[in-house]
Amino acid sequence: MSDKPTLWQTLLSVLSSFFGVQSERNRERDFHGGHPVHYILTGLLMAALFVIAVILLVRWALSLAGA
Amino acid sequence: MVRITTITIGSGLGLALFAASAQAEWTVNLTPGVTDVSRSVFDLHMTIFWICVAIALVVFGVMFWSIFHHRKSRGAEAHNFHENTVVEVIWTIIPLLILVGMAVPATATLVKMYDSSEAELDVQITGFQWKWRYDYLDHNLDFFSNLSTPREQISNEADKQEHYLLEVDRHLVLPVDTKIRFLLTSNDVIHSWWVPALAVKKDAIPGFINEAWTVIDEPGIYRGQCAELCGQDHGFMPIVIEAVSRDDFQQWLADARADKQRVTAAAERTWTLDELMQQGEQVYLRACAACHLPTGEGVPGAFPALKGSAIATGEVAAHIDIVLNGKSGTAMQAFRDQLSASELAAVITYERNAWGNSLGEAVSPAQISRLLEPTTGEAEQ
Amino acid sequence: MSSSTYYVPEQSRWPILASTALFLLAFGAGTLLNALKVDRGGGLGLVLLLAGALMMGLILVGWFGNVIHESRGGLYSAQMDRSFRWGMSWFIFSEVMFFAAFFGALFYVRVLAVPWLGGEGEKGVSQMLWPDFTAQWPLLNPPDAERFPGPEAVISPWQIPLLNTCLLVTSSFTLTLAHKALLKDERMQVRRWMFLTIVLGVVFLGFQVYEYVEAYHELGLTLHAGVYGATFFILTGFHGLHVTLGTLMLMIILGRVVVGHFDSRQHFGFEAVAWYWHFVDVVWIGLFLFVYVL
Amino acid sequence: MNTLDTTLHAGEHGHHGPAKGIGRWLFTTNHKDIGTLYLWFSLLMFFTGGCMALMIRAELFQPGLQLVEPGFFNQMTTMHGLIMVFGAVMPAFVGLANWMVPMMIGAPDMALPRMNNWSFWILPFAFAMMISTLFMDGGAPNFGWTFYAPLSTTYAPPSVTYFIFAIHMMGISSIMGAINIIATILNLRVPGMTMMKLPLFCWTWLITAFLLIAVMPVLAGVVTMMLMDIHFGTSFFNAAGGGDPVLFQHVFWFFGHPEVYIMILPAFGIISQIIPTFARKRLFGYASMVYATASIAILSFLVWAHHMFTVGIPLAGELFFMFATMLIAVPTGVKVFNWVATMFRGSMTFETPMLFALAFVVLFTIGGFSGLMLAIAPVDFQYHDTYFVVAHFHYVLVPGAVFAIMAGAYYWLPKWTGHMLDERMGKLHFWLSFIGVNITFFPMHFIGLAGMPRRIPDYALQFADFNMVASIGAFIFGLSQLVFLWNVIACVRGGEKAAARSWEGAEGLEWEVPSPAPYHTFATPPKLPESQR
Repeated sequence: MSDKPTLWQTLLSVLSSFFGVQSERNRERDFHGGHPVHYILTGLLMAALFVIAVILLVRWALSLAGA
Repeated sequence: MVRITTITIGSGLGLALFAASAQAEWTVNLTPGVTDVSRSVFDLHMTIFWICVAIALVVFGVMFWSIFHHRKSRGAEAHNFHENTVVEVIWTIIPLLILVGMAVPATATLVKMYDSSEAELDVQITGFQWKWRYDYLDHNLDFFSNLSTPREQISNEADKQEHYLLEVDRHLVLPVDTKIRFLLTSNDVIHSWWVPALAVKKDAIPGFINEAWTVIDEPGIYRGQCAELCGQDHGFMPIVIEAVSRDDFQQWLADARADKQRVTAAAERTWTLDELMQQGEQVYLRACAACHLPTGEGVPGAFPALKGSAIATGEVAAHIDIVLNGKSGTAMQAFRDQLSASELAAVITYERNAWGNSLGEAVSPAQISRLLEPTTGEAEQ
Repeated sequence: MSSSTYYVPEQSRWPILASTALFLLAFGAGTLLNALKVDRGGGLGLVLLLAGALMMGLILVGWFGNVIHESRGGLYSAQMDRSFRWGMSWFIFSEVMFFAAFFGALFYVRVLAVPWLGGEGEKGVSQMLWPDFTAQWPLLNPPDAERFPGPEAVISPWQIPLLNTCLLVTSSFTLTLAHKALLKDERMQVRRWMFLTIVLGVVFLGFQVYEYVEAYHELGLTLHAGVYGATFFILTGFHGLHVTLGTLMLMIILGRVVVGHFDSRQHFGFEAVAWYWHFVDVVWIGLFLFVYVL
Repeated sequence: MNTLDTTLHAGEHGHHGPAKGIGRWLFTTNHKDIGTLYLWFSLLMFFTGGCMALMIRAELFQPGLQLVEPGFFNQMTTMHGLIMVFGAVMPAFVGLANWMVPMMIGAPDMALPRMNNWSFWILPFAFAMMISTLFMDGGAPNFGWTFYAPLSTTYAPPSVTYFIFAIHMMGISSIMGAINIIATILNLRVPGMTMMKLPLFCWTWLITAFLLIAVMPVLAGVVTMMLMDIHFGTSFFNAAGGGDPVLFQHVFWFFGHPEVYIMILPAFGIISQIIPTFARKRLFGYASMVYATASIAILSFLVWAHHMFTVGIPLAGELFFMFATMLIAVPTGVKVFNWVATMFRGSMTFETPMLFALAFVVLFTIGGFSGLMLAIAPVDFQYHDTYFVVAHFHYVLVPGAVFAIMAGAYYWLPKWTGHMLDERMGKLHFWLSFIGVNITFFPMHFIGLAGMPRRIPDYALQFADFNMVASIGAFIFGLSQLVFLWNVIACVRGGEKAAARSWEGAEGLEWEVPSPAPYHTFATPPKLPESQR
């Protein structure tokens, strides 16, 4: 079957789960072709990236505010 | 700068709406307060409030429109759509943008609130169960501030006065137009020092110090309360700030220090047993009765009885020790810094002679003040 | 042989008895601790606690006995086996989170609280309250050294702890070898490797006890020794408890191997205990790094 | 119908009806029996905690101390919170999951039936122990349901030791319950019921169960540290030994914030079942609903310190938690929009479950708005620990979680009992509750903003009017729950016979089996109905 999600698609799916919006078509693809472990690993990675992103945001805000 | 304008408009609307009710005895909104920071906080509050109202109008509007028009009893047929990624992305992006709009002024205000540098006056505030101690660090002055609402009002045996539960025996007097830094800590459990008019609320954590600051614009009386559950009398430890002009503040400082010396001197004269008993009862009711009860019977399992207790009827030295130094690991505080030598002598005498504890002996203020000497004034801090 | 439908057991008396036992354990422990705190003998509490523990022990034997009996009776399908696997995996995950709470506490005091008390960082103004205190880790001189006298020294990671690390890591390997042997149905090999694993576990525990005795008597490293002692003992203590439990479980599994339970296809009980053992091993690696070395 | 046949053939394993007498309930392994036990227990705790709430409101009816001492007042606030969170809301959701999840996914029972029984029966013992502390020397725990150290350690009454062990027991119960639900959902779905066909109630519970397993051990950890500080001389929460009282709050809220979502995600699931049924239209954006739930769950681990904005967290930390918290509004908003879009162009009717669901959407959203306001750290300094917070979380939990539970109970009662509900009484209950809840909690926003701290037994005169209103509302709300009790009992005892598909628009496996559902539903896996294939 060729509906195995690519790495890029996996990333996008996890990203959309952070966002909270996902289309029916992509969800079908994820749950048919995807392997849960891939999603969990990507999810953990993205969660870490998310934390880092917020930290960077905080630093940026602080440097703007001159504190 | 666009953001700033929105805030002003939003808060203007808010003020207009609440102006009418602000006149009434009760209020339904935050106080704008009397400091620059408190006004920024108020503006933020009103901005977010109106954003929420606007979103609510749209969402609930659509919902009630559907409830009204798409009901079966009006012959509505169910349509068969259940997905639209574009719409969903749009209604995710829009809230996100609104949030960013809120985060910008919020961050600016927060950064301002955290900058306690270059203060002209340092006040250390220590929470105790259930009172506040104020220490003007560079002015050799410190005192406790207790609730002064009479117990009869609380137990409904007397009419309640205007500032019921919001009045104290000694105000925290502060100068206006001065950057004041508060250093908050606690002697026992966590308390939280909150004065709405200053928009200052900071927890007092035992063993740590938190900082907060304020610049008060107008002289006046500002009231607040402890905001963190701190035990039985959490509801009974108010805060009263008296903001005065800078000159009046200097005058007040001088007077307060002179008063303090007079009290210390009083310990040197001789007191009669009756005098000690009289003052002792007052001190007891103020400082001890909350736990040990006015009858000295305590609360089994929580606060030991003094009536007939081994300590209050035994060796006087042990009794003095526990009152002065407290008992670590329990709710029994050290009172050596909280009460003057004569107050300590009086209350110990009272405890040894009240409720049938009839030892007949008096503890003299002089005796106590000798014990206090080594660490008086918390020199080590 | 295994069943084609999902096995739903009939009524069982074990759960309600186990709840009663748990209650006796908890109520007994509470009564005992409260009595000890005010220096009253904890007679009643101790009796309840022991009764609860005994009852719980008997129930576990009975309950697991039931499960083993049903399993060997062929009542369990492959699907049932998966339920057990999910159950055990999530149980181990919950254990990971339990230790995470204590690791979190350790990192918090090391990185934030102790430096603040010593005058460093954003809340360094707190040092006003502890003028004589200097922050350091390991914390040998807590802020109030009268109430919490710090340890004189801490345990060197390169002696017993390193040895213990080697022991536990080796035991994970020996257990894996036992599993490999079981997959090939070489039962004598299974017994040998398992026995070795248990010995390694017991020796680990022995060293751990020795280390505790030394900590208390030689180093003054106690529960009262400030937050270093507190985090040290709560982490190593709960880990030690888990090793003890794991060793007991390994012994039971070895007993079952000896009487002929398990075969190369069906041996979930074995695997569950092995997972648990590996988990305990991984936690130790974390402990060794963050409690002893760093 | 295929599904019907399979239920009739349930006898294969010698499965038959329930056992007789009390033994049925003590020893049961049946998911429906255990669900029933959970639900009745939760109702009992709801009334117990409710009586405590009414005692609190009675004392606060007027300024001055009238009925109780401040010490006892604190015990009431503490026990009310603990009982409602751990005794009423959580067990109710587990009860609903026990009843419905196996039926929704075509499972014969829960994955681990004996452990299921154990999960339940720990609870009565744990709560018996906790409530017995009211009669101990020094009284019950009096430090608030958040039990901040050192008020809950050095300064606590001796009963705190029992409280700690009771929390341990509740934790064990919750973890086992959650493991069971995960194993059931992941492993016992009927063939063809792929994850993306899973009813939303199962999805939200799956994620909730994950949260439970992740955070209940952390709660166990924090109470264990308390126990060590109290009895073994450690200094985790004592600066004198190098610890920090704030450490307690960090660990507690690392549990506590996901806990908040544990109490609301299953409610989202219930509402997402009910609205499509009565709008006769498929749920809008099913996929987004699932992903938004996951998103909320992930974010819930990163926002705990927003409960602690005033403890003096360094500025960068404060900003981090403020930003992360604000982000949670996005997926939560997605959910509300989707519910509204489900109603849009549907064909709605308004039976009792739907009324509760609609009230949920509106009132929960109001709670969400005040939550957003609380997320803004600088403004939170004014709101924190005032009645504004009390108003906020009661809006989320009472017309939020509790209304959802009631909506769910009314929705599934026909399936449980085989009888339809008396709609007139149901509507009476709804309107009394709806009015009562708003009279109780809406004025709390005002007194909070005006400056009344929470957890105080007596207050300054300017708060008197609204407190009186709130107290009146509380008694209306409290007493109207007797109508609920009456409704449930009446429905169990009789009423119009319910069809298998009790509601016209209801979809799903649970509506294919007869009402009441047979004691053992699917001994062999059923076939999925056309609409779900």
